[in-house]
Amino acid sequence: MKTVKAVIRPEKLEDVKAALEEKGYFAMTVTQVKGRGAQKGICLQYRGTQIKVDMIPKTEIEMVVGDEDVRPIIEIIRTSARTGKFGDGKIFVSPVEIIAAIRNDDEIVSE
Amino acid sequence: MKTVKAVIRPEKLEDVKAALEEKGYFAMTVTQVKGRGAQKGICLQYRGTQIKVDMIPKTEIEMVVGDEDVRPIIEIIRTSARTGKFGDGKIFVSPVEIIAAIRNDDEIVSE
Amino acid sequence: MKTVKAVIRPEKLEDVKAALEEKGYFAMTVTQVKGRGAQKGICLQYRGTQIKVDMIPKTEIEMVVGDEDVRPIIEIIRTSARTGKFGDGKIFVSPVEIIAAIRNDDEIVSE
Amino acid sequence: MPLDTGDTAFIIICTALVMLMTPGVGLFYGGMVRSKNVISMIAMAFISFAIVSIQWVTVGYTLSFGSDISGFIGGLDYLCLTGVGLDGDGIPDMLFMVFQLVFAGITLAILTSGVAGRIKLSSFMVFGVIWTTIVYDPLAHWAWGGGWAGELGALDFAGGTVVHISSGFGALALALVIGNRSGFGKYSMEAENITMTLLGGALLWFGWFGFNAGSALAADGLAVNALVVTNISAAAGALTWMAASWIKGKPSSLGLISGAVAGLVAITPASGFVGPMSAIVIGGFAGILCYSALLFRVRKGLDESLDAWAVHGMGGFWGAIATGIFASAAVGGVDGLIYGNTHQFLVQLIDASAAMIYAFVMTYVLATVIDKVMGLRVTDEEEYVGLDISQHGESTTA
Amino acid sequence: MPLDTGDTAFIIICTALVMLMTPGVGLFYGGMVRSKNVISMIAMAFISFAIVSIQWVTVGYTLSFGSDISGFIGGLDYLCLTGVGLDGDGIPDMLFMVFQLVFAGITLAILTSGVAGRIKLSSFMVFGVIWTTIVYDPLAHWAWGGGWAGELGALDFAGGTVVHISSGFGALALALVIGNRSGFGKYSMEAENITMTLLGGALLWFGWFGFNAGSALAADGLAVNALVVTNISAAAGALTWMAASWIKGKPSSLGLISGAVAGLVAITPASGFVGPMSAIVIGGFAGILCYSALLFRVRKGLDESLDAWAVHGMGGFWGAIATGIFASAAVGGVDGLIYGNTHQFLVQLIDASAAMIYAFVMTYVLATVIDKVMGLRVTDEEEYVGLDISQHGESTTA
Amino acid sequence: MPLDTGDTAFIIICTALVMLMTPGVGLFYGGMVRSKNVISMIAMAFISFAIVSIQWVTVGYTLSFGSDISGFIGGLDYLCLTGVGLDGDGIPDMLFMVFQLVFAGITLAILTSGVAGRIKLSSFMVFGVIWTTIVYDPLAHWAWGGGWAGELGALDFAGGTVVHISSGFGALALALVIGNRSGFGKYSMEAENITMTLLGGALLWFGWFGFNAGSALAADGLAVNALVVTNISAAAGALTWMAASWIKGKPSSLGLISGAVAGLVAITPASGFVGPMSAIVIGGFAGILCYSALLFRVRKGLDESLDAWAVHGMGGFWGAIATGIFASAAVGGVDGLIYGNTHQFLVQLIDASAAMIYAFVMTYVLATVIDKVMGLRVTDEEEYVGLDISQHGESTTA
Ligand SMILES: Nc1ncnc2c1ncn2[C@@H]1O[C@H](COP(=O)(O)OP(=O)(O)O)[C@@H](O)[C@H]1O
Ligand SMILES: Nc1ncnc2c1ncn2[C@@H]1O[C@H](COP(=O)(O)OP(=O)(O)O)[C@@H](O)[C@H]1O
Ligand SMILES: Nc1ncnc2c1ncn2[C@@H]1O[C@H](COP(=O)(O)OP(=O)(O)O)[C@@H](O)[C@H]1O
Repeated sequence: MKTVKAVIRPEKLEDVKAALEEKGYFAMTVTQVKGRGAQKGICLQYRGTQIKVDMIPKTEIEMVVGDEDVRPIIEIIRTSARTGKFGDGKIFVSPVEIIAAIRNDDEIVSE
Repeated sequence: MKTVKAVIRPEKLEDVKAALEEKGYFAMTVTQVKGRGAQKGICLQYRGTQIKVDMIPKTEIEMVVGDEDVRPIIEIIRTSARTGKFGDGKIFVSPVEIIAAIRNDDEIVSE
Repeated sequence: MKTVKAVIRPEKLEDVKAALEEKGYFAMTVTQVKGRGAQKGICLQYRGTQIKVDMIPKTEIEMVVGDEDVRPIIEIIRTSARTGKFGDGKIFVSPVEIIAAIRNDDEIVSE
Repeated sequence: MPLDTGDTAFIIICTALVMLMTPGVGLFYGGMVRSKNVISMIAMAFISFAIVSIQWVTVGYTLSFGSDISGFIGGLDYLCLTGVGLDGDGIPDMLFMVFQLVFAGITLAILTSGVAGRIKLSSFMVFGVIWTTIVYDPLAHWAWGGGWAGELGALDFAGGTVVHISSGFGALALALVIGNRSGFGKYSMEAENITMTLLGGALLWFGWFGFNAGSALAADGLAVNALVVTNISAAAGALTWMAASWIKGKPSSLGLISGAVAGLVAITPASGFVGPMSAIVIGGFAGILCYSALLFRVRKGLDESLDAWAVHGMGGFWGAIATGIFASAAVGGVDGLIYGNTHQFLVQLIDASAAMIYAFVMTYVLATVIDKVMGLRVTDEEEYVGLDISQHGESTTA
Repeated sequence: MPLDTGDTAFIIICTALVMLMTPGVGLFYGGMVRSKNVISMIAMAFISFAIVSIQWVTVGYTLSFGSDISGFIGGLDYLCLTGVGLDGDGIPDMLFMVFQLVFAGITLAILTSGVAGRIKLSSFMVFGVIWTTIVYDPLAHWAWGGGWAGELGALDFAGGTVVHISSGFGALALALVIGNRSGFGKYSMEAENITMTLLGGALLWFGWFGFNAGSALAADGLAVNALVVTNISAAAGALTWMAASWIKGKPSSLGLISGAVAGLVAITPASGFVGPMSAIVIGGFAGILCYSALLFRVRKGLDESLDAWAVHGMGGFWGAIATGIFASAAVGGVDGLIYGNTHQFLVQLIDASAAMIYAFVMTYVLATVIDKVMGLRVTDEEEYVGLDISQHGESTTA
Repeated sequence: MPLDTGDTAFIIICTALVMLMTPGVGLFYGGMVRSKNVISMIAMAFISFAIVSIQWVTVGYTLSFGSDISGFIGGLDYLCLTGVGLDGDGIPDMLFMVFQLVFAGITLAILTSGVAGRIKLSSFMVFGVIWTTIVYDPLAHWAWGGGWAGELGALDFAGGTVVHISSGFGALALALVIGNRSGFGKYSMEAENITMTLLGGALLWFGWFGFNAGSALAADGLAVNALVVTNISAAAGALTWMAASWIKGKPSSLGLISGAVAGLVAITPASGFVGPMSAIVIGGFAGILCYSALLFRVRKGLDESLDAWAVHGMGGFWGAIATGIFASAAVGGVDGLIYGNTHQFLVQLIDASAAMIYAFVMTYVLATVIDKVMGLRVTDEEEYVGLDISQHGESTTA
């Protein structure tokens, strides 16, 4: 299993959720974060000097899914969260070894 | 080493903390998140139409622990956070390779 | 690739950011969290009884980087976030398998 | 006496001050619930004020201040404000009407304490209209509209029985009918926005000057006395509650502000009858009494969630009694127990008890009926997601 | 008539109440934008008030209330307050001046609705000074300073045309010139701090008592009438908007408070002319009308972001007309349509239309000119990070 | 002169307005500290008000306004308000007493600036009672109670020396004794809740109308003058501070509101003596002066955390001097330097300097003694977790 973590623009959250839902991906955990990418944030021209605004508010979506769902989810997020401008965000995929329910004793342990 | 991440009901945090503490597990990082599970959130009957409330506030607990502590911690969280109703949450376990202290140069690197 | 996650004192964030920036590490995601370490939080003497304040506000920094950047980043964070007192925080390193951009189709997949 | 511009100016502004107390109650309460119910608490304060505003100008005022029927209720002479003029003695009759309106409005808002986080909005609105009509209006008539209590000589300067005993014991009855919040006592339901509660408390303290001083209905020495003792009692209540909670642990700001409100409640009926030094005692004791009532309520496992009973109910009861104890003829023309007037003390006891029983019983019956007819409480799911989303479709953190 | 202490006390305090409305607008608006623009909204309210305060005591007052020039504008007799004395009839002339100042201040603050989250601060300040001078001041002169509208017999008790139609239609024009926020209609821009909006609404409701009752310029029966109908209309508006939105979905607290503001706006011009029962109709209809206007605005894809047009513009227009319909000689000496006075109705229509057209056209032209000269709008990047950071270098969550 | 209802109404309401300023200070300060200390800041404002309320009605009033002893302090004639009646000249004596009470209350709250985030609550309470008794009460006596400064002819209309110089320089002394917050200058301690500060600022601006206009003690032309110049000075201060900070970077909303407060402080002693155009100069210069003082303070590495010294101390000093410069006999019967009266200017200088030195030295000594006896400062651990948790056992984000 994998955890797919996407850092997206907050205003795209509704779109991304809807797009994922349409394909049957519901479960997710969402966190408000701030971040900057390799572009070092946004530069505002200000009285000659440049003011750098790093730490732009972002929304982080985390979904733990089976290995086979990773690619489709990446594509859905890309399609629904993309504006083509800097700051669109990133998707990170890492391994998960156990998923355990709390409500009951269901558990999936990877290989 | 592993990171055990549990998404629980916010109102259960005190119970879970107490239960973990009792068994000697103190260190943890807690984040306020929102989430929906496979049940797609809660459905409210409303004037005939159903209103779906997804993105319910949840609390995420993250604990980085030795491999041998994973099972006991899962059990403690399950016992203390369970209500038996949908929305109780999930526990995810993933690998961690290095734990480094900041206060001093202590470090544990896995195998 | 690895994700380097550091839990630091909130008031050290600016220092840590500056120190990382200086060495060319810009990209990061920052979250406000609360936490307690193995010291079980802070003890306040209060009318004879001790009051334990656990769940101290902390700041979590997450950076997804190439394997070769892990060590330098750990050292930079240690230097810039250390006060030498309990509560300085921890750094955790875990594996990452895919980094995918959202803005375009760039992607790095580990080995 | 013709209209007096000073008095008129005074009561207009006092009306505004008391109006601000209603959202003040909303903020005060809103800060003490979990954040999923904060909008609901503030909205209920506004809704209380809005529905009572309409109720009052149509039927409420006349039921309270129309010509007396058997000492119990007012007649319909002023239905829809017919005959309520823009002239009067000192202040226009219409101004007296609206000054009374803002009292009725806040009373219903105080009552929402007992149903925080679990009442159906529609049921609350129906309940609110009827409650004001069959509980508040008679009580106002008894005390100020020519009813039996006023005739008996009971003293209630600014609404200790009418506003505070009624809403406090009403909230208790409501809480008993609707039941505890699910999970109450099992997990923490701590105040999630204390600064909002402090802001609400500040608006209450501020508005209370209009509430009590304005009840003199003139800008005179009596109003000034009310102003002074009101402030003293609030300060004393804040300090004693804080001290009492300090002994048990930490002096919380919630204790401080709750104590101030306790002091304000207790001085309300007394403010035109007692002097400054008595106010220190009245407010100081209110802080301790209401804090004890709160601890008692918690020990009993009763979820009268935001302590309208402990603070307004018990504080109002104490204030009514205290008026009978500390009243001084030098201030308001009537002596109390400490000046040897046992009669007044007994009258106060009768009046306060009658108001308490009437408010409690009527509220209990009304809540039960509404529960049977349309359901008082939201479903478990709705309660779990919170009233902000389930009743208003809104949330504080987008 | 010499100075009257009651009247003077009254108008001083009403001035304070109206002053508080300006930050009230800031909070009301601030809670409805995304959190990256909240400081900007509140700061613009303060800035509006500050620059208008200086404008008014130098040129604004004299342009509005100086001796009439062709029915259009006032002369420069009172430049820098020369000749405005501390004595007067009933209240000091200087008090009338400052009471009018706070009206001018809030009007500009209301207007910021149309440019929320995208205006350049410097351009807004330049715009604000000129707008007050060439739009607000003439309108105030027309209605109250001896201008043509007053001469014609148009009734505007507390500023329905001067304050609300002007700012509402001004905001519409501004929104058209500056354009929609980027992403408007594409992604959610929901209110991020509803409790702040409710607090702002509470301060507005409170301050509006000073706004309308104070417009009697004396603490008399007329002021009391204004007070009473103001409260009734607010309550009615809150309840009808809430009901209307309930039918379509959930009764949001934003709807409730917007309805209250709609009711307050609509009663403003009428408050010295209509009685309490008419106020129920005026406010109740305002709630529904303004809600419909809001839905219409959203359907048209127009980003007049915080609905100054729907609430103040349309509500103010309705209020002006309603004054012509419901005015009763028994209250303010003039009858309206329902008492057979068609003339008054037509006068109101003319006055409101003239104000609407003047405000819209002038604002449109002014905004266009400023846009050409110095640019009205921030860059895309600045808009994206939000005005708090880009215009003020500040942020709400450190 | 018998009681006047207009004047009485006026001062009662002004008392309420000034009362609201104390929580206003709490919110203003609370928004500027890190969120772990916000409850502490607001609670200290309430506590200041509560303890001073009791101090004042027992000993404070008589020490300030009892019959003069050697020009320095009042006698004990009014101990526990004996002999303070509900009648008087124009307004009841008791009303004068409570109007003065609210001034004493806010002064102590302003002082908390110097100890933000590091003072022990118990020590603060002890300090507060003694400070009010040995610093505030004598200063009030000097200026208004028949003491030497008033006899000398020093002008302080609404408390420039008594309230602002005393609290500003007191805060400076406190900060020196208690020391900087740990980490000060090393890491960011930025305002974490700017909107709360803006709300607090709004309440201050609003309440200040009562503070200055009410100081006329009558609803007359003088009160109106005070009202008008107060508003002008606030606006001017807001705009100049904003402009000055714009030159150095961005025009922050904190600068805007701090400038408004600077303008309000500076006009306080002058408001009954200067005209509107002088107010533009006084407020405008105050904005720049206080901003410079703040920058100086920061450069010196001094953690007088929330700038009571820069804004109230320096602003109050400037206001006292400015009164001596701009006073006009046409307004308050006394001319200042610009009308050739050097004497008045020198008197102002002496008075302000004496107040400054007295407040600074006495506060320094008192703070040092309390530090020795019971410790002024919390432990490092307590400071680190914040005063909300360590002193009140509460926290803003549950
Ligand atoms: N290597 C990384 N590690 C952690 N977070 C990252 C990384 N790269 C990007 N992010 C997160 O994704 C967000 C958007 O990144 P990006 O699209 O690169 O934006 P930018 O235009 O700011 O460079 C950042 O604000 C940050 O939160
Ligand atoms: N696969 C998943 N990936 C990420 N988060 C999840 C996943 N499944 C559950 N969660 C988190 O756990 C919470 C509770 O999930 P669950 O018990 O399945 O609740 P529900 O009743 O809403 O389906 C969700 O709100 C979400 O935050
Ligand atoms: N094993 C762990 N798992 C998760 N989080 C941890 C762990 N250890 C430490 N942390 C986080 O790091 C923070 C600082 O830890 P530490 O330096 O050990 O502090 P303390 O002095 O409180 O023991 C904690 O508040 C917690 O958020």
